Amino acid sequence: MLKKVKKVKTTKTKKTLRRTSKATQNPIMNLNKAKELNLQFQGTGLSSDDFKKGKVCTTHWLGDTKYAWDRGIAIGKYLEGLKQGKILGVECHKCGRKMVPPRIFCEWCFKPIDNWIELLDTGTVNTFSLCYVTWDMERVKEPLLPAVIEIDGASKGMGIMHLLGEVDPKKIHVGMRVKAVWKPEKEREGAITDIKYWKPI
Amino acid sequence: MGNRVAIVGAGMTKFVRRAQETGKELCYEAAKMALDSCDMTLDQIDAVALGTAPDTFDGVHMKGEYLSDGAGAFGKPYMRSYVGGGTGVFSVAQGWYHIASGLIDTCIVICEEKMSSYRPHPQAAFMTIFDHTTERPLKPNLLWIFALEMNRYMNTYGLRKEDIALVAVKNKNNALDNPCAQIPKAVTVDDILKSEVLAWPVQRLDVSPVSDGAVALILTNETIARRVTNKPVWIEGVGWSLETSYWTDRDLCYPRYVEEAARMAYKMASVTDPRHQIHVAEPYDPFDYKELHHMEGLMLCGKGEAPQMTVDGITQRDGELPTCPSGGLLGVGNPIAAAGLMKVAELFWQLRGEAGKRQIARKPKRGVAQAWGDLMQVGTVVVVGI
Amino acid sequence: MSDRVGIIGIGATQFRSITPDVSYKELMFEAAVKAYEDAGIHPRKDVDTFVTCAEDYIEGTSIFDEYVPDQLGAALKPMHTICGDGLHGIATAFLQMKTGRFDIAVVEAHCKSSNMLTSDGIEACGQDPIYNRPLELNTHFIAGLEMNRFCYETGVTFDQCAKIVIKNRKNALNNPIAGRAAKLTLDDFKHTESVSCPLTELDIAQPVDGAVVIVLANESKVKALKKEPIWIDGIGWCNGTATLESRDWVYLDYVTKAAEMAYKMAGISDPQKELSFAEIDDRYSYKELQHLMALKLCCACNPGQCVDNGRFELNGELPINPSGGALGMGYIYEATGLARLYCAVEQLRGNAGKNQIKNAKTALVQGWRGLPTTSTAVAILNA
Amino acid sequence: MAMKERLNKASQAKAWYGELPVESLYTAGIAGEKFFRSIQKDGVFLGSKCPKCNTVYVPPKIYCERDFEKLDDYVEVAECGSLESFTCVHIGLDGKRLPEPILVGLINLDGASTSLIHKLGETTVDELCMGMRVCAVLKPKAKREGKITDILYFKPTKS
Repeated sequence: MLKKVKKVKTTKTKKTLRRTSKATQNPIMNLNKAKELNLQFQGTGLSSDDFKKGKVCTTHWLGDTKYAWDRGIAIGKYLEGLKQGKILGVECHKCGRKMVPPRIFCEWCFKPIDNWIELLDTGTVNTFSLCYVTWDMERVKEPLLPAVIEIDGASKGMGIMHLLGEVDPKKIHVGMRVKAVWKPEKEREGAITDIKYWKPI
Repeated sequence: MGNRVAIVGAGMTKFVRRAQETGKELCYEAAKMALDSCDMTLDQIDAVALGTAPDTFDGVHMKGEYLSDGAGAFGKPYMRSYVGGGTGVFSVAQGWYHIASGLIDTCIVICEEKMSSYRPHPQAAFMTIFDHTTERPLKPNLLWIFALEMNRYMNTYGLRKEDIALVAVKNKNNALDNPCAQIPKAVTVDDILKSEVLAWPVQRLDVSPVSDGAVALILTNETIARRVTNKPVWIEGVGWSLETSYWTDRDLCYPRYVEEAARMAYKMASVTDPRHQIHVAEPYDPFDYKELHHMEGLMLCGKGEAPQMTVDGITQRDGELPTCPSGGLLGVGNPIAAAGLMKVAELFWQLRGEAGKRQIARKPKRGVAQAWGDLMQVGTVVVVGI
Repeated sequence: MSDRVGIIGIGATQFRSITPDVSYKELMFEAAVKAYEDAGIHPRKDVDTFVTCAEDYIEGTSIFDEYVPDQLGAALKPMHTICGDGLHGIATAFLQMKTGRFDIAVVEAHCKSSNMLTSDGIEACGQDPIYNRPLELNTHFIAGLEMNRFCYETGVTFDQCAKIVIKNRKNALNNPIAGRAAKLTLDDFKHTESVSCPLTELDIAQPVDGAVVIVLANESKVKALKKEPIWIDGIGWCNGTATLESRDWVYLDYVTKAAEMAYKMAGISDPQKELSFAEIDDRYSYKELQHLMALKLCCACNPGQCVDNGRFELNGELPINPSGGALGMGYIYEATGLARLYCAVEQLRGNAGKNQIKNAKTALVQGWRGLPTTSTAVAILNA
Repeated sequence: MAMKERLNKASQAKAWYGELPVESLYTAGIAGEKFFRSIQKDGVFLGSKCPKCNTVYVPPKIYCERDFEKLDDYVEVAECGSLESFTCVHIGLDGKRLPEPILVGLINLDGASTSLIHKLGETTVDELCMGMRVCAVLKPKAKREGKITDILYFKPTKS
């Protein structure tokens, strides 16, 4: 199969070197005559059955990949706030932005942030989805309700990603006002999941 | 400023759901075909620029190093660039700066992805693109961000799903003529609207499939290009831009990072009126609305106007500004980085008049390809012309 | 196009075995602020392109590229990742600047190696999944095989390898940011445990956390900013083969090729005479010698002798790793090459304190990507 | 200083725990399939030979990494060869010391240009030397699965 292709190309090479301007003398034109030349793009597709029935040799591996990511200053404080039932943000006096999630620098001004502020646990749905598949593509009947929620007290448009709950999925809309539903204080661990979800006000 | 850089050859594998070939073998097939297409051999190549997206797909740490021998990097300067989904088009910028620097004369640009290695389902790998502390505990999946962005886009401009679905219809039907397409199948708007709802407003047929595949281009400086081919395709401009990672602080209705990248590329290419100076476009289309989003970011139309252009048929192959004549990611398949590079390969074939059945009606002189990646964050743009 | 590229700013954090007080973003921010201050620039106004060097498995995040722009001041600017050693990042910035379209570039690399709880398991994922990984071997086995063959063929003794460790960790005692400085004797090697014979625990550079940021500028910008730069006169990078089975286990042709590329660019014909010192990769003790051979900085006939006669010591003819190298400063994954570069710049600026080499003028810096790769980058710096 | 504030108490320094879940199923590829099936069915080692530079790759590749020729000439190589290097591994994949160290060798099979990596068995580290003759010990045929572990180890032979 490939030998055929090469033959075609060898003749063409010489012509290209002589700088003929005939459009037909270039290699890809030959590729486009794929069927006549019996040239195939490579790539062998397998079915999931080929794997199940052991038609191809395979090797399995389960990675041992565990991490402990240092929370650091900004996210550490954010998580401690959540544990206490508070949403903390930061403020940059130069650009005037009140930001969440917090960071120790203002990325636009490139300077350290100026101070910490406590935001409200209410907000506005900026956008949302009704998701019928889990993270590993299992189907679910009741949709998960992810949303970007603009947090009250932060600058316009500043939000976090979280989930909605206690709501009829059909009634969710952009601009809907919501409030955080917290886990009981004893169950909070300093995590984003200390807020169970956000429900309509 | 800088040396002129030309694309002189292209090659690709078929895009398939599960490839028997290893990632290295896919790289080899694409690279070899690209070299053969311009009658060059590996010893004529000075450097190799590789692009590939998350290591978790192929399941190999330092995937770029693993793939290197298949990409032809033995004994050669070799680097892997990485900007998530934007990698495919960025890799052309990578090849461009290799040669434009004057240090390198010839370069293979190659992109590979073998997503099928990931178990149980490649989509699950995307959970780990979210912030490990503030987002991953919510168990997000990739569909969330697309659904959230699509919803914001639809809401801002009052768009209907029917209009957006036209993109998927166009691209999937365009792919019927692409010999590398993964599942060539004609669809109608109705098929899309009736397909399974995954994450409203995203439905099954709004989404490109996961794939395995590789694509390669051969880039050279002007002197060598003139020797190798009588139809070099010039890289006129490249651009890239990375937005803040705080994506929940941005308005998702408009990709200003694509605009920034496009401005950089257009400036280099002296394009002042993209709507008229660009004759064919390959905007990134992993989801149907993304093509529209990106046409706006590329300034091929005003904000919120891309759906109307699609409805009017302007973006069809026989239209005034064809988009994704290849069939795009929606039609051909989406082996992340390779899919981005496939867009540039398509422009190469279109500009040379070698796209066969996919050849667009007008004779294009200049095209733009664009990819997008990270957390709705990076725009990569390449302008090519003859 | 012929514009030279110079280093005008450097910044680094302390290298420490753990850094629980800061997140990776905060670590990077600290190094960035120092580098920009050193260069006298503001990233939001002055920088045209940013490059970061990182790998997903090391960060524990897929598409880590997402999380880098903010703390470097790079948001909504040209920024991208190179999956390579920090010196590959320098090579990338160098290429970009040579196109004439970028005046100031920033290169960053960092590592939170302490955050990898299962670093051996993570590194194992870099082995070939079909032919090597099913044997379930700790990745250090490759260094064991290589060291054994290297010493067998070159006649280098294990004691000579130990002397390299002693030299580098001693040099690090006077390096204020080093994280693995120690005063050792050959006796200590009698009590160390074997990892993959002949490789012992002391032969391996131990991991640290830290971040390094480097600011580059072209000649006209250097003049405009009135800086005294360290010039990058040569750059080279190269790969061998990815497969263990088909590689040469003694002579590293890819390192030689990368060095030749850099020497040629810098106009260096006799590196042993023209270089004042070199900062090279010493992830494993024997690697320093193996790299020196490939870089043509010691004779291939009897490399061990150069160790015995003190040629590479701080006061020797050609000091190697006056900073302490990775053995003395700590192995910092993708930032290892940038750490070498950082210290070389300090030397060339005359800021190396007690370790200062007199009249240091020209230096070679080399980075290697660690096991199981054959990927290297080399830079020639000039004061 | 870069940051206006720092953590001041050891109790404030905490970490968030997680993983990068990766479970993979790798195909052996076009050349790997031939290599493993041949060992599985016939106990025969195959290499692929480059028509241009005569390099014989074991395990085989579908391409010559040096000159990029397509390789479809599969040649048999011996199951025995010489030991190019060896090591004795004391640390496991979890970073902990192994109860029993593992011997690993770099084996140049007769007829091959490259060297296979595998475990060494039926020997001790003191008996090993460079250039030593070793032969493959395979799993019983019925238990072979088409993986590199179909080879149990290589053992020294008297030559």
